[in-house]
Amino acid sequence: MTGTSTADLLAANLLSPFVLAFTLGVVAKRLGSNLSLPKDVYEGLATYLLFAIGLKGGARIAQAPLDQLLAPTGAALALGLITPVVAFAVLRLAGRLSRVDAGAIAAHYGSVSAVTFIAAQGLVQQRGDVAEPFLPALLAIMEVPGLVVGLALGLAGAGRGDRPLRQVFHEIVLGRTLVLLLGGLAIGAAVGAERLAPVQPFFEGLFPGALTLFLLELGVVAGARLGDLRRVGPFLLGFGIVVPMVHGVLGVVLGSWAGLSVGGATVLGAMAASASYIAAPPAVRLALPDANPTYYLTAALAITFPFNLIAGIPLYYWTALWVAERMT
Amino acid sequence: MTGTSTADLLAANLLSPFVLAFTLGVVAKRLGSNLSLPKDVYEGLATYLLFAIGLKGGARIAQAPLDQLLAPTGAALALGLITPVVAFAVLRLAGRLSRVDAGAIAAHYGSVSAVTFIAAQGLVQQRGDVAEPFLPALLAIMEVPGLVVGLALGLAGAGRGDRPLRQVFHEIVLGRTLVLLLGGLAIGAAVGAERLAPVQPFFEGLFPGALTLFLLELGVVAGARLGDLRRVGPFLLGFGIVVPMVHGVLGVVLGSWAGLSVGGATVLGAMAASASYIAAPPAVRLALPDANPTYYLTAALAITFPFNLIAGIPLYYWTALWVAERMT
Amino acid sequence: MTGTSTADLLAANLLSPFVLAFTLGVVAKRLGSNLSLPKDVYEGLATYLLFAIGLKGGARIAQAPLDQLLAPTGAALALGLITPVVAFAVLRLAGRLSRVDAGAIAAHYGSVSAVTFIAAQGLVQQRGDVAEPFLPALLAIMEVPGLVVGLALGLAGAGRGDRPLRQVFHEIVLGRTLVLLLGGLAIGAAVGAERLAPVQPFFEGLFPGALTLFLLELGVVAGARLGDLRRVGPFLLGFGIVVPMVHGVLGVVLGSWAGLSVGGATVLGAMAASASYIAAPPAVRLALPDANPTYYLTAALAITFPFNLIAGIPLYYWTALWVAERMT
Amino acid sequence: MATTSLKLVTIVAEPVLESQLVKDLRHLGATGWTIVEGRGEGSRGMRASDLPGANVRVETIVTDDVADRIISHVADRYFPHYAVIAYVTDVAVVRGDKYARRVC
Amino acid sequence: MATTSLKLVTIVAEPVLESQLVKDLRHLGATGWTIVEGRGEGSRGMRASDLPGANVRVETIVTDDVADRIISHVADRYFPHYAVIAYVTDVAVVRGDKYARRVC
Amino acid sequence: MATTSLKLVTIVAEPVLESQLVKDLRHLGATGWTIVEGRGEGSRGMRASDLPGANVRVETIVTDDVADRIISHVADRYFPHYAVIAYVTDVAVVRGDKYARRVC
Ligand SMILES: Nc1ncnc2c1ncn2[C@@H]1O[C@H](COP(=O)(O)O)[C@@H](O)[C@H]1O
Ligand SMILES: Nc1ncnc2c1ncn2[C@@H]1O[C@H](COP(=O)(O)O)[C@@H](O)[C@H]1O
Ligand SMILES: Nc1ncnc2c1ncn2[C@@H]1O[C@H](COP(=O)(O)O)[C@@H](O)[C@H]1O
Ligand code: NA
Ligand code: NA
Ligand code: NA
Repeated sequence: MTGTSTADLLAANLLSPFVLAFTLGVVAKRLGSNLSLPKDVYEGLATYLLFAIGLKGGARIAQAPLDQLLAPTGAALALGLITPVVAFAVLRLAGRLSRVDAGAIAAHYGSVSAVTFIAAQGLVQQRGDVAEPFLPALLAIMEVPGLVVGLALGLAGAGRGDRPLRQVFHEIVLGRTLVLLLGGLAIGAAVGAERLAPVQPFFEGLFPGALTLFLLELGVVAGARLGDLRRVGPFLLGFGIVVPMVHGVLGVVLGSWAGLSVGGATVLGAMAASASYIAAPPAVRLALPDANPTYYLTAALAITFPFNLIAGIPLYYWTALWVAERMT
Repeated sequence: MTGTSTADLLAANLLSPFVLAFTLGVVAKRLGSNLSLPKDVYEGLATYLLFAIGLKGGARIAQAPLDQLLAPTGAALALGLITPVVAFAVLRLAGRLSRVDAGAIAAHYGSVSAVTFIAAQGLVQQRGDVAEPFLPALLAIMEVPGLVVGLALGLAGAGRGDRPLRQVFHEIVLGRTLVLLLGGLAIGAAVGAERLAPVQPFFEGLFPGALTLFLLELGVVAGARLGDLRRVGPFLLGFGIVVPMVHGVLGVVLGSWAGLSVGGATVLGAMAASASYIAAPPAVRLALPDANPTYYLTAALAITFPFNLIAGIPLYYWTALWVAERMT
Repeated sequence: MTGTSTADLLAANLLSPFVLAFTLGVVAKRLGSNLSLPKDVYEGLATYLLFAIGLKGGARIAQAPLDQLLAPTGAALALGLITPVVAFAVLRLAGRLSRVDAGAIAAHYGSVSAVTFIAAQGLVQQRGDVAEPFLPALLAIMEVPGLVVGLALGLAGAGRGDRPLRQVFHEIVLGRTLVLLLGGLAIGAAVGAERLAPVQPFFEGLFPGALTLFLLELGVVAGARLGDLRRVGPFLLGFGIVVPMVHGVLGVVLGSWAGLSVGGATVLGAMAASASYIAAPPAVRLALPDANPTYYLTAALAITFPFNLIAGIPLYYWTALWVAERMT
Repeated sequence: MATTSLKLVTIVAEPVLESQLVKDLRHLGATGWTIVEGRGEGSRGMRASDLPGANVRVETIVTDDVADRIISHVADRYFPHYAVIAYVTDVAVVRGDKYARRVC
Repeated sequence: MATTSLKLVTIVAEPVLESQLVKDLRHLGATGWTIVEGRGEGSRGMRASDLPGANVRVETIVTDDVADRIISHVADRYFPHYAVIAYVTDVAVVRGDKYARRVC
Repeated sequence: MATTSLKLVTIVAEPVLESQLVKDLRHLGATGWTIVEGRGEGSRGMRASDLPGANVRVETIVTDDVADRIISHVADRYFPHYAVIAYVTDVAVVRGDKYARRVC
């Protein structure tokens, strides 16, 4: 790892098509351009990316000895339980936000941004590393408690019963994200790499390009939220950068300790650090309607996502390298 | 062909990404997931698949001596005329369905499911065989009489004149399915394989993967119909499995006898066995509005399509092999 | 270049999948087929094509010495200023059209059809030539004055102030077409060919096929306009063929004189010859609402676009070869 | 501002009927219509569409007698066989002459 | 043509509420509904959607008392927390019995 | 349930006009609007769109005087040049104060 300084990593990451496409989307939106992918294409790309990630993991899962799965599963579960609590505590104590607002934001930071997960896989691959194939399953294992704990913290004492929580639980588990990731994983594992070969020009060959186009649109969406930065104030801005770093480093450390490779620990860290802006918002809207959407959408999409994409993921990778060196 | 038992074929087919993606769609829907491809993407994929199949056939058509076309054309035409009559007779005599309901269902089983056709091409190719390049043209030749005869049987004596029939005829011939298949065929033949090369990464390379994604969504649509299985009763369930087998074996035998290769006979059999659920329903709805859509949609999409995809196509392939052995 | 007669070029061009897919779309529409790509897919393809063209140019731009940029930039600017004036003069003097109608049409012929540009790149590439990588930037440089001059001519004396012109200027510069082309160019240049490699199966490999599908739909749209040919009369029919030829040859000559390669001069000529039917119509509709849309839409989409696709681009290529021979 | 009282007829129907309905409207005297796509459920359940429940919502502003002709026609021709509803609202329009094919 | 006077209740709401709203409508006595997708702005700004401003427009034709029940319910249950509006129009329908679950 | 009588103004227009129309509505006193996309035909045939006939359907609930201002404005500013129609319906809304910028 000699010579792989954080700065090098950052620079390499900044000049990737992913980051620049996202930036183009943000800039175009801020300048007032009408650039935008049609809604159905954006949704279609999201479906494609999630399913492709699942298939890819599935095809390689046979190579992963099953006994290596236990510790990482525990790590993912722990992160899903810890991260929303950390976020909630910071928001209540340092930020003095209301219970519902804090709970709503905590639910976002407890759950996982699938695109951040995918981008982390991309960086790891670019560095010549690989993450363990079963990581999409860990995403599911982290996502569910992460979201539910955040909501529960926001609902506590609200006297609205646990109806919303049960409904939300159902919606997360059967939501598009988990079904595509886990379904793809299962199909990839059942079919095996060889019989998957004919579909790989589609699911593997196109993956980086499709992600670039997707990030262009995500930039447009984030750009639309940037105008709200002033409204959310400096506290949330700091929160949206510092808390992901804490979660990310924690994720890397737990992941390394659980036996994940450098690539796997990086991705686990990115998952912990990320805040969902596709799966979480509707769930939170239903369960905590009195929380202010400007707070959680702006923090997750306009602060934390770009931070992770640009600086966070390289940082987690560097941390994973550093930890790996200390551990051997 | 030693060792290629039906069971082997079935197993290999079951573990294909096509069948499993369809199954994932069905399961996700039945569990209550909101997984679904956006409508425009689904329609775009359908357009792509049909056009790609046409182009591919066209590019190879120069290699097919024209005098080999006559007998298969006759076979396709005969199947288009016979299959709706067989279906109608079974529905009236054994099922005691009303004339309009029987006609509506017969029209579906007379016409051809383009996706079943494509899936059959896929299996044949996977076994290292190839179907004759002019098969997309045979689809058109079978489709038109198949649908029209079914409607005519349903309309007979209804006293509504032949206005609907003429309108429906117009709509089938100029419908998206036939225009894309035949247009693609003509373009592929005019351009030739060599000049088609630059577009082949798109039309050929992506084909299996795009089909996988399409089948995922088709599984969701079929899954939504599965709930109606109880409503249509055991007769239609049996009909949706037995009649396709009869039609399929008939198609294979006629195709082999007309000189088609094992691959070509398999695909012709699958076409005869299949029931359209994209082209037929609107035509039937217009011409036979009093027929119950639950019957024909459930039978075509929730019974016969999965049956053909999972068991039918391997069976027709195995039959084609068997017939080919007997004939030489 | 011995043996590359216009006729050969024409024949080769006619049998390309691009021209034939467009023709299929036109024919299907004229026969009354409902064939049509869904709107979102069509828009998604347009976004993809523009961004891909930009990226491709950007990746190669390092190879273009910057001092070679000056003269072509001047040529593009001159063409953007001259072509709408030529068109306007012909329409007013020879065609006796009203000022607003002439201005509206001139704005279309001053601006650039991105698809014609892309098709010209395709033909050039097919002949084994390459256009300079900075041509997407020239498109932007020609488009803006071309459209604005046409509108100004139509508005002069209308007493509606320059509000519409300023608004339209804003909309063109920030419109999807220029943002994607220039954004792609910048990203391609920043990332460089090597780091762009992972996204190239998507942006480069699929390009010709995606363009084929796009042209199929464009054929459908143009086919819908063909019915208006009778309404616009013989003058506009002649205008839509002759003026592009004049603009195209002028563009080739100016381009060659500015030092562009044969490929580059061909593409510059095609740009000058083309009439926009995606970016121009809404701008014209806003600024010159009393101009008759049937005139400008039919001329641009149903006359000039097919003419350029089928005969114009080969002609400009042949002219560029001829000029190159004379100049050396 | 001076307005004219007219009828807004709204028809919600299965997509397969769209082109026929539009022909009928023109024939019965409507001078224009606006269509949006939607979905719905009613007393008749299933319809012939991959997208169960998809339908089109057709609006047309017409004079009273044309409105009457349209709903009679829809009631006769489509109600018995197809999933269709139709209803009429009073609207006030500017430049009412635009909506009458002839003097009424 | 003989028509019946009924109420058309229109509800414009955030997309996350759609399935719950439809359940509520059925429960309150509506026999059908038509939904189209749209976008909008109102007095409450931001909503929880990647597509800011996306909403669903739900229409249901019902008897007067069902209309009353629906708007009361929407006002109580959704107005305080969600971006929702509801309004009622008079409409004339053919075959009015189709829109009443029981005799009214 | 207590309701307030207000006006629902519906404008069907070419898509290029959408952003300008929304600005106008806000300026004329509307507190909200709902837009759906559709298609249509009217007395003016062709419009400037790849999708011939595409249009936007803008609805806004406003007080009587705002309704009057809106239709006057649309009639003056857009009718002569663009493919646009506008009409007004009576509606009953809950919590009517939501729809008035100031007391009226
Ligand atoms: N009471 C209602 N209110 C609003 N829309 C309705 C109502 N009943 C039916 N519809 C619409 O009309 C279509 C056909 O209804 P039906 O013929 O009752 O199945 C449905 O899909 C709905 O979109
Ligand atoms: N005055 C209005 N006229 C028409 N639609 C409105 C109006 N006010 C609100 N809406 C619609 O109702 C949604 C929610 O409004 P609100 O709760 O005021 O934010 C908006 O997104 C609009 O689609
Ligand atoms: N009588 C009508 N009823 C309903 N919508 C109409 C009517 N006339 C026109 N429209 C709509 O308004 C748009 C513009 O109409 P026009 O200005 O008459 O061309 C059309 O595209 C239709 O969507
Ligand atoms: Na997280
Ligand atoms: Na069949
Ligand atoms: Na031009």
